[in-house]
Amino acid sequence: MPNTHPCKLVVIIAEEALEGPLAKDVMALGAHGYTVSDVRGCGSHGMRSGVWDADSSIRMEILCDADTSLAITRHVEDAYFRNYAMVTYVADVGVLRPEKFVR
Amino acid sequence: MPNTHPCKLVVIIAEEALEGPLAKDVMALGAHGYTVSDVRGCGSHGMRSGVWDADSSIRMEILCDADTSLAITRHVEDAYFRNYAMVTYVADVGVLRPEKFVR
Amino acid sequence: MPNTHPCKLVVIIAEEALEGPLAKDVMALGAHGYTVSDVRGCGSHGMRSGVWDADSSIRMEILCDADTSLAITRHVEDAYFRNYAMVTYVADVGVLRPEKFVR
Amino acid sequence: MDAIPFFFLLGFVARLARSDLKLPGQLYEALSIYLLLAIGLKGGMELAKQDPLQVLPQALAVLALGAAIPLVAFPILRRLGRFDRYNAAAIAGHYGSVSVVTFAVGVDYLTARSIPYEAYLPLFLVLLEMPGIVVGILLARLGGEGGKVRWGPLLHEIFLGKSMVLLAGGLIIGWVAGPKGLVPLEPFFFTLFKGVLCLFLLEMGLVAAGQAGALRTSGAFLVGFALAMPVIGATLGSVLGVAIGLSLGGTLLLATLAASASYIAAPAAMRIAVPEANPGLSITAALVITFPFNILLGIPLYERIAGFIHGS
Amino acid sequence: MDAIPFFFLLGFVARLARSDLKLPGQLYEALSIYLLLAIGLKGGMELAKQDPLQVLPQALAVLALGAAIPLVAFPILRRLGRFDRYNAAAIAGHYGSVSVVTFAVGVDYLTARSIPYEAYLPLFLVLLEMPGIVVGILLARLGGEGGKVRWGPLLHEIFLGKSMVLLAGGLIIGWVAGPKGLVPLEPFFFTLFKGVLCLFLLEMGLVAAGQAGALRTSGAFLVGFALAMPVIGATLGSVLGVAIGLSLGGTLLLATLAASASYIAAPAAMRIAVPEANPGLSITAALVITFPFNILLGIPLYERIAGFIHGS
Amino acid sequence: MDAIPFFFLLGFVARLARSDLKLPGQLYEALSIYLLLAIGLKGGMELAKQDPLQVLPQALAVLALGAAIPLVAFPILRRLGRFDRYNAAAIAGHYGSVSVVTFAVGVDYLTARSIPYEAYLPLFLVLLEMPGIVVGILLARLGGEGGKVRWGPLLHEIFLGKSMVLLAGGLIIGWVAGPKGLVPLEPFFFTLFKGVLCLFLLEMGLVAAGQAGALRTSGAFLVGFALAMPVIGATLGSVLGVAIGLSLGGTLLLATLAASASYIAAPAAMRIAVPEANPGLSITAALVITFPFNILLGIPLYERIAGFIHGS
Ligand SMILES: Nc1ncnc2c1ncn2[C@@H]1O[C@H](COP(=O)(O)O)[C@@H](O)[C@H]1O
Ligand SMILES: Nc1ncnc2c1ncn2[C@@H]1O[C@H](COP(=O)(O)O)[C@@H](O)[C@H]1O
Ligand SMILES: Nc1ncnc2c1ncn2[C@@H]1O[C@H](COP(=O)(O)O)[C@@H](O)[C@H]1O
Ligand code: NA
Ligand code: NA
Ligand code: NA
Repeated sequence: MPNTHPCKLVVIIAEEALEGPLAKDVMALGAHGYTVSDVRGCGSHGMRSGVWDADSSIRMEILCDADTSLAITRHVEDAYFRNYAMVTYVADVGVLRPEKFVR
Repeated sequence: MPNTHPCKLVVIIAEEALEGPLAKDVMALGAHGYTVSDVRGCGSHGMRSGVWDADSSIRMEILCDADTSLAITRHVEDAYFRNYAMVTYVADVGVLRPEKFVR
Repeated sequence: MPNTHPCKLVVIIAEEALEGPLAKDVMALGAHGYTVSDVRGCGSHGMRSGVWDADSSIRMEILCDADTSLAITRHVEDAYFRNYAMVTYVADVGVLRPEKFVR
Repeated sequence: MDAIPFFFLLGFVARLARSDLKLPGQLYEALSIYLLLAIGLKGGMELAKQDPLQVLPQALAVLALGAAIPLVAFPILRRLGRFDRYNAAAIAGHYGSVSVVTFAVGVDYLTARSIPYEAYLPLFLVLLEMPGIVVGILLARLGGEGGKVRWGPLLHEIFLGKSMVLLAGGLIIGWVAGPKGLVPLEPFFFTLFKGVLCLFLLEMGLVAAGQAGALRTSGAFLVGFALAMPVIGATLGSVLGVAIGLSLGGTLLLATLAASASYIAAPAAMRIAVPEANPGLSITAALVITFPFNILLGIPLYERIAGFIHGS
Repeated sequence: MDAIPFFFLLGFVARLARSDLKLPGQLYEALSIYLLLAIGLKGGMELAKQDPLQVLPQALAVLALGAAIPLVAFPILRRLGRFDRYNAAAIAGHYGSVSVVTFAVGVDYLTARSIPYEAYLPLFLVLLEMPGIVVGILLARLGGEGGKVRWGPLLHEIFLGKSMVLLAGGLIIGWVAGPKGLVPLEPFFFTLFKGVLCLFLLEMGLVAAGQAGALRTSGAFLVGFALAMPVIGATLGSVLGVAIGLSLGGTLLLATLAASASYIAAPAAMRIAVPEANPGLSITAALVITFPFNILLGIPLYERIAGFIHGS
Repeated sequence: MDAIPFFFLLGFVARLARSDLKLPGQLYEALSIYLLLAIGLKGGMELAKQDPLQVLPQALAVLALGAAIPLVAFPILRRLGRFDRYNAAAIAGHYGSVSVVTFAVGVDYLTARSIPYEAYLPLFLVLLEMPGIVVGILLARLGGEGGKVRWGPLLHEIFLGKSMVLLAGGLIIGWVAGPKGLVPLEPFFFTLFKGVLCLFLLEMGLVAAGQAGALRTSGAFLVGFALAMPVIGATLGSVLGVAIGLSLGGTLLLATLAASASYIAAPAAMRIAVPEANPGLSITAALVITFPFNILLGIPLYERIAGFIHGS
């Protein structure tokens, strides 16, 4: 019998400059937490090799309920997609202790 | 025709102090491997900014079969949830070379 | 109403020596981008603790359409599985701005 | 021969030849923290020997210079370069601010030639860090359709950005501790300085060459601008240096500061305050063209300019 | 004026003002590895000049001091502070162990004032690293419902923890190599020491201020404890220092060690051995209050205490 | 006593005892960048004092030595060790190339004993970096079923690999800048060298012990080979050293180079060029056995060998 409960996982890969603003935004939109790591990569804005500040990217993952995931992805779309190098995806996962992640 | 086979992906985000114990545990519970990265983040135990030892977190991901994933999540629940900052989720993925991941 | 569109997420965990070749390959096979982070871990080739070059691993994730994901996993299987420490898995996710990821 | 510029060239050539050499990201950060602190400390220590009332008018004039440079650059970029308001303003802001490493190479140039200069010049470096950026942002925001500058986060970014805190913090510590208090820190912060600078220049070479690909898309005008603007800046800096009574060495350093363009503080601030601007343009100009131009050819040229204006 | 405490203040103020300045995580680790090794080497080198039979009784007394301090702290935390057994024991263990950087600032204080001290005092630092932690864990485990201490992993954590290996390893290498063998290592490990210490203190200021938010929830008692306990510790340390015949400088250093609380070895060990304790409480006390108190105000105060006890 | 080998032992023992001590990955990289650059600079500086025409024939002979060593090692591994073509070739290539840190320990050995040597020997280190690797790859590829060496990426890996760029780049900068140009870089690159080397050896000890588990599966033959091959290499190196007219110290250093096996450049190149080979085997041999053997016992032994051949 599985001990996990359905939950959304939102992953945002973006310029390092957005780490602070994104952290603030996702918490304000109802997330109860987030996890960030340093990454490098390549996309439509070219190579981001992560060696120095302006060239570094972060990967933020947020476990949250469906409504919050919708709010986060909509906000990110509106506020940042036009001007920043970033991609966002959402996955269905199962979490333990679901009460930690619902609004 | 897809070349992947169903598999579970267990992700554990936890205090850095647990990296050693968790690695031992998941192998003992039947996993054949794991992957770890350094992360920072925020949750019910507050900010963990990853600048110094007591403030650092890790993200461990384990590909395994359903039974092992259940064993791992149950063990983690019992052994660590009460006293440590951590979250755990499970996703369904498709792996190549499935024989690498079943018990 | 969800704002995401189905997409494949291919994750490759491999020896650091393969970062360059893999990046080249996935772009040649039709991906429009990729994201890389440094990881450590353990598997059938033993412990890879990430302290020095020969002992380091990377985790590459690629958002792409189903055909590309098939092409990537097949290529990786043929070109690298026999001789290198690596694992690969594929997940179904939902992306914003799907046009960024289709061939 | 002076070894310093060769480290930049080594990095530049290695990356162009697609060597896999790369300095770890955290080493880059560590080196830049060290350089900023060390320059601040040095300047503060020298400032402690100075009469503040004598330096004050000079400081005000230098602040004005920082604000003036983007006002010169902006119309050039807008009219001649046909950049949109955002990109013109962002690039102008980068040239209004300064490059710490260019300054350090300038100091090294003077030291190697035993040309004296006012030792408190790092103070001017600190002062020039921000006004150019503020003016750049104003140029982007005022008069445009938006016009709504969110000053709170902006001033925060400017005054509490990494480089400002380290430079100004070092300056204040150096000033409070004074030459005697800094004696035990000398081996670490001063004796090693030039070696660390070499390592940093190696990294800058790698980074600059890594961005060089953007040259293809940036257009010939930007290249021309990134070569001409430093000379304009250096001339303005020289004139001001002479006007406020600096020595030849001090004038050259002020010219070098005015000629340099920021690639640490400015990109970070612009990314938040003027996100509409394409960061690739400013960075290509400031880092790929102006920076190497300054450290390889510019400084000797500015010595002539400063000498000429000083003499006349 | 001595520059060292200002670096801590710079970091502290920068973080409180929410500057984005942060030292890379691996730099923090690298600096702490350097400091631990360098202190160990220094102590070992001086130990090589000593008669072991003379130092041995002193060493035993110092070990006892480390075990005694948590026994003093525990009832205060339990009775007056009304902490549960686990938290009281964990906090007591932190104060039984020591802070390497506080020790280094104490040495710097003496050096700046040319006050002599027994140069082998780093040995006592190594000896004080662990007994306090062991006693803290025993206090948590014995008499409680559990009572089952898993000694294997615990002793491993204590004797083979990072700081112990570097301090003790450095001590042994310094002792074996002796002053002559260390001459070629002097520029790196000794001459640069104070500069590296400054950088580390900058980081400590950032970290401490980053944890300061926890003060709001930690309660007034903990703040009072974190101010009073160092003074109690310093008094005990001074009494012992005089009793075992240390000089005034040596007594001050032993007092400083006793006053200091661990924030490297103890948190790591407690997290594994007493997971029921809230690490936020110990770290707030040890790092946010006691550490700045010691380096800014404590050490001069302990000089008086040590002087008073020495004189009487 | 010389402190340097103790740092290796400290790391080795700490890891065997399963201490959690570990140097941050980027520190390891930073230290190796520093060491490679510093050795290159030193060699280049000394080369600037030399007559190139005199060094040229020596250099050619040294290149030939690098190519010869894998040709000696390969049949031993293939016939006696019964390794397959790929593994035999890869291991042989590691022994054809060199270990920078072993060289540095050798230099330290001479310096501590005031034995003079040709100061331009780092040039030979640079020259020995690659031919062994190339020959190793040829041994794997030619005559095998594949036979198709993709020379483009391979030569790229060899000539533009990290260690080659830093060593050769440092050499050229040192040569161009000359002794006078390097004076301001001395405190950073030369005075600190030995301290940094100690830190690196600590790390090497940790890494080597971390790989020691592989010994169990690697078989006794490999252990024997990893002990015998350095002695064979040292003998070849000594003979060549005498033949090309090196001093005793220079002969010892060339012997040490020939005895050493690469664990930076070779593993990276082999992983791309001979992926069929199991990297665990080469690394166990080169790093877990040969490296400690060389720095702890080998160098004094090679002094005798070199002395014997020199005398005869
Ligand atoms: N198809 C993709 N798969 C994975 N990561 C991507 C992809 N496209 C972009 N990224 C990541 O997102 C960053 C910004 O993307 P872009 O805005 O397309 O330049 C890149 O630097 C990559 O790290
Ligand atoms: N909702 C969430 N989404 C993603 N990561 C989380 C979330 N909540 C907590 N975490 C991560 O798990 C760590 C421990 O969580 P917690 O026990 O809630 O403090 C945090 O520091 C985060 O890195
Ligand atoms: N079951 C697993 N779950 C997660 N990561 C794994 C697993 N097996 C292997 N890995 C990762 O893939 C790398 C290479 O695996 P292997 O080829 O099995 O040695 C390891 O070092 C791990 O980082
Ligand atoms: Na400027
Ligand atoms: Na104490
Ligand atoms: Na060799």
